Amino acid sequence: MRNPYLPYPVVIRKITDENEARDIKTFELVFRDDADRDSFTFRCGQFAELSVLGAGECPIGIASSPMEQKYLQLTIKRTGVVTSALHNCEEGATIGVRGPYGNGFPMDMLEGSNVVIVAGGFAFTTLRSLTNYILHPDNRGRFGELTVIYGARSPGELIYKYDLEAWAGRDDLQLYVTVDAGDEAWTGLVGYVPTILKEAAPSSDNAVAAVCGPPIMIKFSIPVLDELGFPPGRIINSLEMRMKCGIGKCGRCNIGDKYVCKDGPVFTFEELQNMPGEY
Amino acid sequence: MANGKWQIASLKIAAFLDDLLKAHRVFAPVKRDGLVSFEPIGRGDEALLGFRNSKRSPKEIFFPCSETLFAYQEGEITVVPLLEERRVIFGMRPCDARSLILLDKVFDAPDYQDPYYVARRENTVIIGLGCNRPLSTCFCTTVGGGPFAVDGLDLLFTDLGDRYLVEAITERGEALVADSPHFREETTADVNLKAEIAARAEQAVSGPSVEGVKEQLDGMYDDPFWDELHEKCLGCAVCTYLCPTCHCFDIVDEAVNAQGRRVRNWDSCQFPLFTLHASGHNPRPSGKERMRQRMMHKFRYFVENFGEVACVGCGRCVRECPVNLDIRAVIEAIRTS
Amino acid sequence: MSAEVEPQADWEPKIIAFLCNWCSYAGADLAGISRIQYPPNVRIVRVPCSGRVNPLYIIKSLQHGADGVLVSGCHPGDCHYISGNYYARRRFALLKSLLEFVGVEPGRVNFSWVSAAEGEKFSQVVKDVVETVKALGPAKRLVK
Amino acid sequence: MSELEELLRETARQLLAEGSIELVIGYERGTLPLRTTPCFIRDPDQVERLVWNASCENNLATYLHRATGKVGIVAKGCDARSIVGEIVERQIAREDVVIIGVPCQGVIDRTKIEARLDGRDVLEADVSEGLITLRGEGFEETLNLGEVLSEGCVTCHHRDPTLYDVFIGEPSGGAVEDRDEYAAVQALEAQTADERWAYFANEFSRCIRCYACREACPCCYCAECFVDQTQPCWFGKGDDLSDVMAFHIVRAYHVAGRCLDCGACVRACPMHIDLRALVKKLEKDVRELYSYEAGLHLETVPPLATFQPDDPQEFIK
Repeated sequence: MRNPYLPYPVVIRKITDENEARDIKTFELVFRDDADRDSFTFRCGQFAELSVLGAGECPIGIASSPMEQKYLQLTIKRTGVVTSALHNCEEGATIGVRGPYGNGFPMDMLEGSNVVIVAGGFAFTTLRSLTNYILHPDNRGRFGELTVIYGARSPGELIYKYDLEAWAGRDDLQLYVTVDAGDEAWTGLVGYVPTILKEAAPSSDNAVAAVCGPPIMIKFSIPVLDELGFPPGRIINSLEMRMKCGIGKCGRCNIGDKYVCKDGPVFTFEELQNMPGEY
Repeated sequence: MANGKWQIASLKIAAFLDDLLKAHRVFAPVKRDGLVSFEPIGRGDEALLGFRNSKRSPKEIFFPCSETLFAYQEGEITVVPLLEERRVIFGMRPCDARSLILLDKVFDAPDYQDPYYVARRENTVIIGLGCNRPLSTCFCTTVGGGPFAVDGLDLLFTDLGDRYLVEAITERGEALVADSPHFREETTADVNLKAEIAARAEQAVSGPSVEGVKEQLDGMYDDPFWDELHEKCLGCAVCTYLCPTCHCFDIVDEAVNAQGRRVRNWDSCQFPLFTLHASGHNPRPSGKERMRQRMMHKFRYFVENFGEVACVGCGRCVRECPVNLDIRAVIEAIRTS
Repeated sequence: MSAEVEPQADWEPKIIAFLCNWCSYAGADLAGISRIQYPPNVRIVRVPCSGRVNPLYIIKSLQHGADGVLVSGCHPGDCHYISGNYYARRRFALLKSLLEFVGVEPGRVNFSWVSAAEGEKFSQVVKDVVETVKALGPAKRLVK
Repeated sequence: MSELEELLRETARQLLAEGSIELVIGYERGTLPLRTTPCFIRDPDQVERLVWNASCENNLATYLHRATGKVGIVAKGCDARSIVGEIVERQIAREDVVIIGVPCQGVIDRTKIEARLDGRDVLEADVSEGLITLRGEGFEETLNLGEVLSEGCVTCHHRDPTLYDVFIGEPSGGAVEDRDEYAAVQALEAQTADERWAYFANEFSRCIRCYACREACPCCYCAECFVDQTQPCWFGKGDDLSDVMAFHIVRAYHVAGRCLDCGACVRACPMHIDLRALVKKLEKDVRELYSYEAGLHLETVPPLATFQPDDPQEFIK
């Protein structure tokens, strides 16, 4: 039996500053040991427990696509003890990773459907993984139309600008990138995500909406999706929770009888409606 | 399953424990600073036989208050070796033994096993001591146990006065006594006397039934019931830390420079920090949500996940709550709300 | 807890000294430029005022490797912030007493007033502290 | 029911009925012998629940800084002093609290009874005329109440509230027993540092980090306790003795000049740790060095929030 509390050593291969405030960075990690990499097979929407010896661990959604199993990308905002320690790490440093954990996005529901991705701010990470996964030539045919609506406070706060640019040139997705307030250089959409969602009005026919963002964005996006005809069972959401063990033991991430680390973090809005509102 | 029965003279128990000490680390109830606790003993006669129950629950022999998961220096990890020594716990009460069955469901789950806990469980034989005189705060019978219940035990000892009836519950329990010279064949009188004592003890235990509590709780998440219940709760962790079934923990690093260890400490759902996000958001922001979580977890969520309530009726939280917030009264209030 | 160990023959105590920026740090500086000799066992942490020294610093120092602690500030009446050292004096009186009450040896935690002109006094204080702590041996209480 | 209880209920009923308070915090019958439990009453018809006896061991002042609106509170001497402290430290406003003062005969320390009974289970207990009768399966014992009172209660000089809006009953007068309240501290002071360390190390080795001491304490109201801080993280939260002692030393130190030996922490501790020694030592020091006793006057400034130019400084080189 492998000790589930032991992190796999990984090396930070590359650190990318994602936003103007420079408090969000993407860390590209490679496993020090090939065997570890082979046992870390993840799906879209799963997360890893990132481990900085001396600081501790924190759960972070995996932002890279599972089509790239050679490395992991995790996008991290400097917030608490561990994320601050991570931000102080330099390329080449060794940190640890446990996982992958969680259920991931429901691929059986997503495959064969049109997918509408609604993301706000920094919470784009696992949906970015999903977007890249769907766009991969091996997978694209198994999904219907793809709509991505992504917003941030300001142009400087948009993350994954390199992806956004690459996607803008494609004709197999509808991309709406918006900001709450633009600047002189901004020529794109201006408006809150729920507003843009309403204007874009993606069809709910045979569609699934995946929504991740700040609570306020989710709160106002759900009624729009409802209006567009998305049933609660076809809206999926990924929750954030304080976690420690990641394996359903330490007891802090539960919402009712569900453990977000094990039974989640991805739930349909219908499931959430039937769960206590403790998130 | 084993079904051997013996008797042992009360005066021989120390010698039996001395024999066990040759090949095992033996934990037994001892009194230290006026408090009874389960601790490793060096000699058989250190074990206390006439105790009611220990202050702290013996769960800590499997899931300690604080333990190192691994240590590290300059990025190199040294794993704490898993327990290999053979251990015996003598004198565990049936309620506490039952709690281990419940903890197994969490720590020895089919998906992930906790190696530290599992190793300790595998290497520890448990000798139970039936409760001839349950305390007024005991309510084991109402939560699926009993003063002479055998769940989680390898052997059950029953105090018959000058001798103990010994019943094997498992093969490994039986192996402990099979070759020991201190045990004699039991008599029908012994067995009958035990049955009598057990029946009397069972009679003496009372408490609120948990029947229907889960179903009641199913509809109570938003009930105003929780608004006032928590008002007197101080928000300490006496109830959860003394509870033999509570098992929540925290994982933290303790390090100076590049040297340190990753530690697992008990944690409690009654602390605000338990669920506080780094962002400042707290899904359980007040005592109300935290108290509700404790009750819901024990009597609803655990039942949903594992089919049993996460309470063994040991009464520790009842006795020790600094403000006498009595879980029995809460259960009763839920039942009748 | 680390086990109590016999001090090695070449053991030298480690003293953490919290010195206020305006007086004691300047006093230490003066000792330096005046080439006044004092034992090299002190690790100096410059703080704005003795009143800035959180008692937690002292306990944490003892936990993590200091064999002794010295807190030094301006003489009463000379505080750059008028009264910081007066408040500190009350705090440290109680802290020192409490630490000694639980069994931390007298002499582990020390306080002094050293002005910017007292290079000589600073060196004397350090000598005293180092000597006292040497006599006590390596810290063994509160050590993590 | 005692006359005092009758008066207490009547007072609470009136205050609630006339709307001068929204809530009364008091004590009601507990579920175990020798226990009462804090109660929160908003309905004048519920005041019958209120009791007042030697088992009213909790310091209710600890609930005040969580309460909102205008609150009535049943307060014995130490509770009232804690309330004074909270007002002085601006945690609550004087006008938001109506203090229903009650005279105190001291509260029972259950651990003393536990020690006397050595595992025997009390099923019934009566207190009257300075005697306490304990009954259980096959035993009955009568003890002098004075023998089983909390340590602080025996020598308490402020059994009657120092501040109140209504006072019920007859004043209690001076201390229950005329002996030195610092005797235990002095006995420890007379020991060597090694002996004291051994004593406290043994006491604190029992700590399970449940923080009942902190939560029961009316002085411990910090939004974030130092021990819970993570940036920086001051002390570990496990059972390492160094961390445990650091926590208890600093907790005691944080209530220096504020603690008035109400004993709430001691009674809340499930592991019977001698928490009183540390706070009592500080109380003694504060009294000797700065002639200050906490919780007596609304006007005084706490000793660590002020200074005198000629404060003692013999300890400074």
